[in-house]
Amino acid sequence: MPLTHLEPSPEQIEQEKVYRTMGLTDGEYQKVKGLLGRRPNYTETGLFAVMWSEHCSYKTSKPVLKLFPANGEHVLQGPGEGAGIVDIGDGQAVVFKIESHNHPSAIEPYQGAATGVGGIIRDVFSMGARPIALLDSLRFGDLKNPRVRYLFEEVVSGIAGYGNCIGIPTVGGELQFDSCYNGNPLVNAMCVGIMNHEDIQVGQARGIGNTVMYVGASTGRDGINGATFASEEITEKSDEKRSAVQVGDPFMEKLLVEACLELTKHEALVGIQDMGAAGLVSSASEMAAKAGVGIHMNLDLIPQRETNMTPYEMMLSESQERMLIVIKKSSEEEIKAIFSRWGLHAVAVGEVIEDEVLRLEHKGRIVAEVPSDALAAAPVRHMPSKVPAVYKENQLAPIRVPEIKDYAGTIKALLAQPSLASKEWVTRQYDYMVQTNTVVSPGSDAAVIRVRGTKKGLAMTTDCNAKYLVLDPKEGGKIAVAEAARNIVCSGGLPLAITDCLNFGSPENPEVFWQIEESVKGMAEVCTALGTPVISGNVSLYNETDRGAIDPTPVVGMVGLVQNLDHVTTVPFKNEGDAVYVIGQAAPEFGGSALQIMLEGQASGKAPALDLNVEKRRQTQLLQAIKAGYVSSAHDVSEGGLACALAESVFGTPFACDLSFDTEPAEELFAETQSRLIVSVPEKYQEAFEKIVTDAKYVGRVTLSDRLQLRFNDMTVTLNRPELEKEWRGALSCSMTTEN
Amino acid sequence: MKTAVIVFPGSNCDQDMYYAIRDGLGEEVDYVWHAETSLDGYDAVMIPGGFSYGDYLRSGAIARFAGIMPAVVKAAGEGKPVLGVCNGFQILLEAGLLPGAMLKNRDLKFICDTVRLKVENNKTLFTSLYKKDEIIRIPIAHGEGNYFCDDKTLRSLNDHGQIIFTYDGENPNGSKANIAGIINRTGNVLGMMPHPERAADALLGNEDGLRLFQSILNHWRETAHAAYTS
Amino acid sequence: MKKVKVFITLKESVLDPQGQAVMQSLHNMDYKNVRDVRIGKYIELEMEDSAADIKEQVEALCDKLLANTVIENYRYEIGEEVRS
Amino acid sequence: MKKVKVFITLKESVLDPQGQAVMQSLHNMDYKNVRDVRIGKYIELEMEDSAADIKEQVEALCDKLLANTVIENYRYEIGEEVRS
Ligand SMILES: Nc1ncnc2c1ncn2[C@@H]1O[C@H](COP(=O)(O)OP(=O)(O)O)[C@@H](O)[C@H]1O
Ligand SMILES: [Mg+2]
Repeated sequence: MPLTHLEPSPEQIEQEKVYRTMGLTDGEYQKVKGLLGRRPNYTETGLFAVMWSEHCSYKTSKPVLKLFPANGEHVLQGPGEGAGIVDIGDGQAVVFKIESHNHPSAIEPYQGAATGVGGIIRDVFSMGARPIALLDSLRFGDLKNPRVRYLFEEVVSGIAGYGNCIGIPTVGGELQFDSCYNGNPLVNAMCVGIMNHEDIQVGQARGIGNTVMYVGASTGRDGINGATFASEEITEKSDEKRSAVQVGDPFMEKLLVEACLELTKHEALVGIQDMGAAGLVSSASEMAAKAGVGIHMNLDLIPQRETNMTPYEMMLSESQERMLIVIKKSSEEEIKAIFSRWGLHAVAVGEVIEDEVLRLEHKGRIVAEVPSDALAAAPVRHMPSKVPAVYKENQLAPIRVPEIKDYAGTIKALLAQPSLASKEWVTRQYDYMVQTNTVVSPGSDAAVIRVRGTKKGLAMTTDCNAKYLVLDPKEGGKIAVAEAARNIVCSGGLPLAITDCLNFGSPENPEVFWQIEESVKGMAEVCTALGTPVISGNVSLYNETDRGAIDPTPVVGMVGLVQNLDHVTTVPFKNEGDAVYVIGQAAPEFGGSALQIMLEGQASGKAPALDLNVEKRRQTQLLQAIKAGYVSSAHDVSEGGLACALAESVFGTPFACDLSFDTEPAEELFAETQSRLIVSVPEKYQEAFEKIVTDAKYVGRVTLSDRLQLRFNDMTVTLNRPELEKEWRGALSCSMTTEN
Repeated sequence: MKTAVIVFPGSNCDQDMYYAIRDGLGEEVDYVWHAETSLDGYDAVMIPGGFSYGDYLRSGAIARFAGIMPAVVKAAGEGKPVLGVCNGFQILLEAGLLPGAMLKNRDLKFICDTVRLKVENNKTLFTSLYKKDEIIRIPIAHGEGNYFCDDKTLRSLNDHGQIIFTYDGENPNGSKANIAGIINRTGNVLGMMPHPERAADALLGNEDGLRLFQSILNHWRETAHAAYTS
Repeated sequence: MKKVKVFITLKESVLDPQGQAVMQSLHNMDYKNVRDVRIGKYIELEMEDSAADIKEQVEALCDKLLANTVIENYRYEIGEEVRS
Repeated sequence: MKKVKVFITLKESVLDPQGQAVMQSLHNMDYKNVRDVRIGKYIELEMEDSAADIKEQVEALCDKLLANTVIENYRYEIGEEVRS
């Protein structure tokens, strides 16, 4: 016997306000009642509660997301489907999306991260694309805290465990540490896939009478209410919600990928969507709503892992590795055969109907019937926003140049900061080579994956420096997009489009909502200017702990097209004697810089300013020079300023450099002025290079040496490469093994 | 030379192996599904890396019961070259085609890196194009590559020149006697944790693994080919 | 010296992909009468008798380290062990 | 229906890196009286009574699949289970 008789009655739900515990507000409940023309029963209330949660409905972020440019001539699919699609020529397209799994990872870090990877992969192959790469953008608290070390270690193994097993290389990402993420790590995973135009699939349930099939793992009680959970703040009580954590099975997903890609070549396939957050409810109602039809589903036919599951539990379960497909009537057997070859079951569970409702049958009774578009149309919430006082203070703060006595020591200390140190401790755990297409592995500005059978490559990166956003969300948002594009260009690619993951605190806090608005405005402005539309994304709000909201962290995932793999350029210096150029002049901009954080413990003052015209000009010119074959190495100047960028250019090589500057050393080396780049050029191309890249300034040469010489007017900074490199490489593993 | 690349549910280096043979070596190659039962007509058999059956229970433990495995055993018995890489090596161990067993890496973490290998024995059909004691660079990517065998087995491996590759310098996973790859007594079944198929394409910056495939081809041209066609 | 045995199992509602794969394989091997397989951990500890209550201590270290109580349950047995 | 419990442990001659790591962490957490930790597997099977001798069958499936006898030992217990 299912436990439905224990469920509260429609009257009780209204009178005792049971809907509140399920996540609906009084107003929303009334709206549901109005839509149905009656009181919803328990199952129906549950359907609305999850579908109208922030996580599924974007009800508070929708008005802001409208600001993003979503169109471009090369965009084949913008936001709204599992993932966005961009044309890359020759009838091929690249598909990508980023998604957060912050809250599950805070509770059960291994499975939380693993299922995050699994979910984003499903978004990509459900479009008909073969997943070719993963990236992970991670934020953790202070590594001195043992719980943080545990979260970090487990999240990384969870990502590795899933990605390695399924055989998709994890080729890039980010890793930052700050105490604002102590109880609330950010775990954002991005997946990139590739496909032919003719194979593009959509999550639509077209064709009255067509069959709805369920494929993949069976349904259990795991993750019930996961979607509402993701939209709440983490409190001590979260421990009690343990069933909200799902366990992933990458082996099952590997079989699903292969079977579904076979399926997408089959003419009987009408629509396909993964069961992500809010499982069956969201996939069924979204597929129906998008096609303007309804779905009748018989829940007795749903493969179940546990006994006595109620309709509520089945519809809301977030068991992993499941897909919902719609196929042409009477082709069930052919479809079953495809799945059974991979050891998977495909089960017919319903059909497409004319009435625009989601109708659920269970044990011979209709247990829920709701308009399909009502579930997908949560009432939008317009939140008030307010400029924080601290923002105004920071804007007015006078410019301060930190006083530095020991330059070499400061550089060494910076390179040992966990956020700046080598990420090898992490990337070594990821199989970044499987599929044998990884032309540029983790460690350079962007990873590059070859498109097999062509001369083309795809460059990809994720970026966001939250410290700038703390000071100025708009400028910081601009920088996040610009930096991603810079990373793509340095690698030899033309930026195509972005996906974004908006990680913020509670939107009910007007100051947080202001941060969201401002950063989206900033990001949108740069996307428009650079011609890189937003083709997909994800919003993760309520990233708060008892100590307050996290720093605003809108992560940008960007993909660029490398027209010819000959253009691929990486960070390290390549030849002794190459000329070194710095593109762009430093200004005394230290607000939010790595130096300021290291010396003062927090960000203050003004964030660096981004001049879009300058940014665009430099990117265009550098890419032109790279394509002409004039550039040996390229690297953008970001966190830690020129000093860190130079160090990264010599690590892993036998080289150093001898450079002369006529500028102020603190500014030159540590300011985080935007749109700066460091490039090395063979002597024979210097003249040609200088003609193209008008802002490039020659500063010296690459030397075959262990010692870097940085000469200023009245002093010389000498750095020992092996010593710095040891510090930089060892810092992260050292913080992980310290006993406290 | 016609090569079979076995595909198990969960294999994920099958395509890499396929491309190394088709594009790197320029020879004919087919995928062979785990449920098949014959390898007749193939001159060499490759068991690729990945996570067959999710690597659940123990890596390779479940794959060893797949329908194709009797045919692999038969091919090995006929003296055809059989190469197991990474998960393929683990499967060969579980199937008893090679001695020993695989444990979790010493540091309990998955390791992806390019390591230096020493060619301990170049008098095999897989290594004839390498020099003895040559140091080559080959990628590794595994969580369970910590090779174990008892001392008696180790002595026997040593005595019969069955240790083919060892890790040069730091041992990444704690494997016994730095073992990275071993061969069977008759010299036609090689298991190795490192991935030669990932080092068979100039575009990816490393072709040290290609010579292993070329050695197999040479051997086939010199011996098996003649025998089969006569 | 006490010998402690800890048995860690996945909570009932938690998916056990490993157990599922093993069961599938047993079926393929024609052990069709196997109905369910669940795979957990078995940990043997040797502990010196200490002042503290050993039961309490075992529970503490299971909760803190050995088991992941978000998804796992544990049981334990404490036995005497005579050492040569 | 029988409930079978299988305990799989690494042979003594085989180093157990996982056990070592757990012991190290326990020491770091100040459980200094833990002398040794060995980590193995605990497998629960539900088996229908069949014509064949169940003991023989359990041993066969342990030998063939559940344990790798190059590195592991196993023990098992067969218990009755009453099902509702
Ligand atoms: N969590 C991670 N997973 C995979 N790769 C990472 C991760 N964190 C950093 N990396 C890689 O390390 C390199 C340096 O990262 P980062 O310091 O963020 O570079 P940048 O400042 O140029 O964006 C990049 O190649 C990046 O992809
Ligand atoms: Mg980056």
